[in-house]
Amino acid sequence: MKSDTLTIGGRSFPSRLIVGTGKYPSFEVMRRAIEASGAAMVTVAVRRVDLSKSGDALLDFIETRKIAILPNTAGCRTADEAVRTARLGREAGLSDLVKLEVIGDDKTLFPDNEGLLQATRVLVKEGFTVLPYTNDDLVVAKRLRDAGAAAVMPLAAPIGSGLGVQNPAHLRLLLEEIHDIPVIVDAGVGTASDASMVMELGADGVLMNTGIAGATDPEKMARAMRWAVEAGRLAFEAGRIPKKPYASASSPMEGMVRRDGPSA
Amino acid sequence: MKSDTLTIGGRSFPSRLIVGTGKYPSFEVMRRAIEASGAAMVTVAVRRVDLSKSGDALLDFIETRKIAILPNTAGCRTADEAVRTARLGREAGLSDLVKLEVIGDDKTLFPDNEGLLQATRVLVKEGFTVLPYTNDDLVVAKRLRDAGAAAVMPLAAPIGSGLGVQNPAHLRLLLEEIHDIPVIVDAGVGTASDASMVMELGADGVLMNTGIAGATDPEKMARAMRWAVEAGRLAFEAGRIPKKPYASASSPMEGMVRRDGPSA
Amino acid sequence: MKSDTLTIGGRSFPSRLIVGTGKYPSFEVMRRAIEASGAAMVTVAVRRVDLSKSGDALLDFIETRKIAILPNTAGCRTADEAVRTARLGREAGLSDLVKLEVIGDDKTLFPDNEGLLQATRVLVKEGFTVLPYTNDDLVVAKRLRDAGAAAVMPLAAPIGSGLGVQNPAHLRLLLEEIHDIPVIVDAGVGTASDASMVMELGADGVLMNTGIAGATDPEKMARAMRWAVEAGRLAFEAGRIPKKPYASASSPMEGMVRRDGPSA
Amino acid sequence: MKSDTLTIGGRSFPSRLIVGTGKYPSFEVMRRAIEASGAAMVTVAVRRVDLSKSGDALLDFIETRKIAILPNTAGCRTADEAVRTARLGREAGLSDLVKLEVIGDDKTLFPDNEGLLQATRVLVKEGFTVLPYTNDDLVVAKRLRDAGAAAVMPLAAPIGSGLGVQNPAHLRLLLEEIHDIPVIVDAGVGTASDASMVMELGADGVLMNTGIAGATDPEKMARAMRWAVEAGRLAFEAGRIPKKPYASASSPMEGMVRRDGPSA
Amino acid sequence: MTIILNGQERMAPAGSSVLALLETLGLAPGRVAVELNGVIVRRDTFARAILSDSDRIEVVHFVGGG
Amino acid sequence: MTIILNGQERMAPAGSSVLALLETLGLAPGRVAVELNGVIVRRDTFARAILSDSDRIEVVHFVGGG
Amino acid sequence: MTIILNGQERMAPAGSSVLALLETLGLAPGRVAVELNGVIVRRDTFARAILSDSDRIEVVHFVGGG
Amino acid sequence: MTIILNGQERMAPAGSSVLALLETLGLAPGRVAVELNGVIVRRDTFARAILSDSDRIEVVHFVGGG
Repeated sequence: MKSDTLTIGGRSFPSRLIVGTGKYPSFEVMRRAIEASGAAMVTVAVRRVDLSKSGDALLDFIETRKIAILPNTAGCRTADEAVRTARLGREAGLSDLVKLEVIGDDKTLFPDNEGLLQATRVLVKEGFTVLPYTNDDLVVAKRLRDAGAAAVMPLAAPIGSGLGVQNPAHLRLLLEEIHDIPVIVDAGVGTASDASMVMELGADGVLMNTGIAGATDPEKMARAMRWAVEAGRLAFEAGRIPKKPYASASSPMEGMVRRDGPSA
Repeated sequence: MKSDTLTIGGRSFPSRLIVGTGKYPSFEVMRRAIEASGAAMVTVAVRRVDLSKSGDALLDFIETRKIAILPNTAGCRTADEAVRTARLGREAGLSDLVKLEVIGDDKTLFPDNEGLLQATRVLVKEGFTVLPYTNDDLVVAKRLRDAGAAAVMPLAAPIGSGLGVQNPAHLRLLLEEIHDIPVIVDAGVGTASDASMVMELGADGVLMNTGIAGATDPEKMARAMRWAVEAGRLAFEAGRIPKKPYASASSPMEGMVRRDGPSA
Repeated sequence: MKSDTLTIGGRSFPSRLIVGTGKYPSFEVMRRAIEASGAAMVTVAVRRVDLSKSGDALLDFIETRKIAILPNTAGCRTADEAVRTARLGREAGLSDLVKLEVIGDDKTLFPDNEGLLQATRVLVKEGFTVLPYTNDDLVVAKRLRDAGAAAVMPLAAPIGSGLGVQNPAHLRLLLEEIHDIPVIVDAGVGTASDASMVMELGADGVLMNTGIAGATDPEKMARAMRWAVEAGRLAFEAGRIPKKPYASASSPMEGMVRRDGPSA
Repeated sequence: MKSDTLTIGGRSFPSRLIVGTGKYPSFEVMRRAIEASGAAMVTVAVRRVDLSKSGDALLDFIETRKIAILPNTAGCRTADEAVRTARLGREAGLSDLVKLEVIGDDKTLFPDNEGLLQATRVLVKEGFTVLPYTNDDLVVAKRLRDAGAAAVMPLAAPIGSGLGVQNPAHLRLLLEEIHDIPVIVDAGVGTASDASMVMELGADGVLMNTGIAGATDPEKMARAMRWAVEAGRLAFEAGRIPKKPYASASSPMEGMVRRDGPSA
Repeated sequence: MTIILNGQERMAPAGSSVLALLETLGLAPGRVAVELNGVIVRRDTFARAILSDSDRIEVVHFVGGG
Repeated sequence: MTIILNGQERMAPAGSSVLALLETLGLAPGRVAVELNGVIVRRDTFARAILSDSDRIEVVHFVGGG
Repeated sequence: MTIILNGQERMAPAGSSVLALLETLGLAPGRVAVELNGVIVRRDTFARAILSDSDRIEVVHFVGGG
Repeated sequence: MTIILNGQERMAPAGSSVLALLETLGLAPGRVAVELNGVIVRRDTFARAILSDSDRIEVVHFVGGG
């Protein structure tokens, strides 16, 4: 297994980092940030064409030959809405991938796991490659897997909050049990060390948007995230030292030049 | 200022990561780890030649034309011992750099800041470029700076513990006040995210040994640390998003396809 | 509202602490611990009478005139099992209270929220006062409330783990939204400060078992938990100071006796 | 050893909580808060009499027959200033107790440990019972002890910050090594669980001011702190359960009523 | 006749009531709950509830739990 | 005839196809997805899909999102 | 004569004692500490401690502090 | 004569230089530092530095450390 390859539903992507396309100051900044991130997949939202204005189109700024489009169902509050949006997204993008969101609470944007499961079952039957956005609930993750999800995408923290991994213990328990499909941590990553930590816990990938798009310098932060994901994955594979409560010298204690000559 | 340049005492080094040379399974593993880390400076200890055995010499495995040698005074318990060891180290290495340690407690290897200040004053007068290993005590850091230290090297956690940054709040306060000389966090880094976090707080560099040498795969961990330091620095420069207690959607809430058509 | 009164389903209890009865070294130790805890409600499990042995009965060691019995459905893996156990518990205890557990994973004992909701709906219809054990999922908590649960009991950490509140941010979000029924944090409390923290977040009560029963001195730990719950509740009501990154002197800076006289 | 007795320099105090007298909305609120806290010792500052105004005197609101006065040297920036202030405080209060502060940085109010040691040595020689405010530096704590300090008072976080224990690992290391004199954690406690945590780590006492005086309801917060200190101490003495990464059921797994009858 | 009591086969006199069974077992009726073939037997009907051959009976009580 | 396009009433010539509508709107067929009365219209059938009075049409595309 | 009391110049009758000064200021001797030219004046010697011109006197007491 | 080398007694020919000692020990002068009775011997003076009886000599080099 290569450190930087993420395999979802039989397809391989040469980066473990997936980035969003929302909230950038401009499409051009976004384009450069995506390139700097090294991402091979980007999320997009499906929305009505705004007939009152014309202008640049998002897709003109994404190198779609190299970068896979992952339409989301952001903003959907029921399984039905999400299924409908997923179908529209497939038609617009001609790909079976969908980042499935069914939101259960407007303030936290926490998932409605019941609706998520229903929508997953419908879309799997229709041939979608379903990547559901969920919380760090191991029991739900197992159900989603059993329902045919191609990956599970537990949150690190509320969407856009930048709080980083709020519950590493529960995320670890989830990662220990879900092996047959990738676990991609989605939402809440605020800075590089958050991304590294996610990967060190054993996640297969990370998805983020606001952490990059909202940074003062999105392109630079995108590069930071690229290395952070790489670093975290390598550290996971390299096998870190155990934590110890006391010190342990790095230099040998033998052979010290001590007291037996005149002091300096 | 380039993201990956660390300047100490007027000399520039093309990496913000300094690595130790202790505790590796073999010199060859060390050599590969140093290369993978991208470090431009490595610490070494000064010890009596062991006359009872011959064998490979440490320096044969370090590319000294490209990598600066930073002798330490590890294990010294008084200012006098540290000064004496520093002088021997300078003579052996023909360089003025010294990582100054005066240890005040054997179990924690915490610094004796009083002895550290004394030794710093002596060595600065003798022309050394002094990098003292200290704790996260802002007041001591100011004194060391005023005594002529070329950098201050506060700990993240006890040496070899791998606990990561134990007190980000106090480290941040120190970093806010010490600007005229580099602050290099030394000791306690266990994994990639620890290194990233240190850099995100605004540190100028990181020094580590056990975190790499003690990993299951030291070479891979060295590469992880290289990217982690780079990622953390970039994130610091890029300006992270503020943390928010609630969610904030990445996809627009307008233009949703909702309820006004038949449901799926 | 008195600091130490917990109201569930219209009944008031003179303590915000609910304790379990499992895992004590002896019934007598349990009896003393319950008394020391000040709890007005204790959980019990419903199990087949073991016909192969006789001996002391649990209820002989609980002052049932003063202390309410809360039968649980611990160990149940389906809604059906939980409902059946709840009915048996009601018959044995002649009370409508039930701590509802539907376990979705044996290693973590995390709840199966789907089954939990089903069982809650059935039992509410049968007149039970249902207190479901769930995780820190706000969306599920709302559903349980809407299904008629008399309280929701999110976990702090895995049952018996003693890890304390693993996700204060998400617990706080839950507590901000659920007001019409009590929120009682159940599971994972390991020591006094864990219990205080739970109450400071605004929880209405805490339920614990292993933290007391497994302590070296259960009676003393029970007393610790009593005061910790009281302290946390009072602190919540008293309105804590905001956290500040810098110092703020407690003593006035004016009127210092300084330098204008000869020094000491 | 009674849970609630703190012994300093041979004198016993019937509470492990010491409270400050600064920053209250009024002396009357302070009086009630001190009473609610159960404290047997209070800190006061030594300042020039303000000749431009008359009014209530602090000591009229402190029951000095029951409560010991601990003058501090707050605001002093040198050993000399602190010694001078200590002498004035002794004369004003006719007691040998002094809370010794030598501040090394105005923004953080972190101690100048070098000056602290000097002042401690002078004051111990003059017969003072010296309680130095220091940071969580084990090496300094040993030196202060060896210099004759009657207690050491490491900070939890910057004075007035309310951040709680910022470095439990280093505080624990300090507490493990300093046994012959009390360790009283001073500064940074913001709420009840902070105080409990300090005591659970094994501290002999806690000193706080802003956490109580700055609360919305200082009297209620004082009561919270009283129970929090008591709870934390009891928990320390009771011996908490070890933390475990996985769950461990509180109810027995045997004797379940399962599947062999018709389901509910 | 044979009944299945708490999952194990056991002989009981034909026509026994639940109350009689509990007495035979030395169990105080006030501290247990009884399920007969999956249906709760209320405590005040223990004397009237007559067991038949092959009946499945569960007799439970409270034990320590959290 | 009147159609409801993205939730708003709009006039369109009777017998218009989806493709004609998109051309009128200046939209490239390759970048949008169309739903007609709640049912997806596949892109290769845009020319054949004829609109009727009161039809509800959704025309969507990709926008930035996370 | 002129003394410097708590950092500020002030007139005082020649030959005043510390006790007299405190009385003039309306301060109870039992609640203050006094430093005269950098040296503590013990409370029981307030009456005997006579001030001279240019003396620096500090009169302090306890205020709220942490 | 007897010298104390790295804390241990050892015989050496009278009049030996530091350089001669290093050669006897098989040590490359370019990789070690030498202290003679507590004073550093600079590398370019190894040949001229002559040992006397009871001299304390420290010969150190770099080893792995952190």
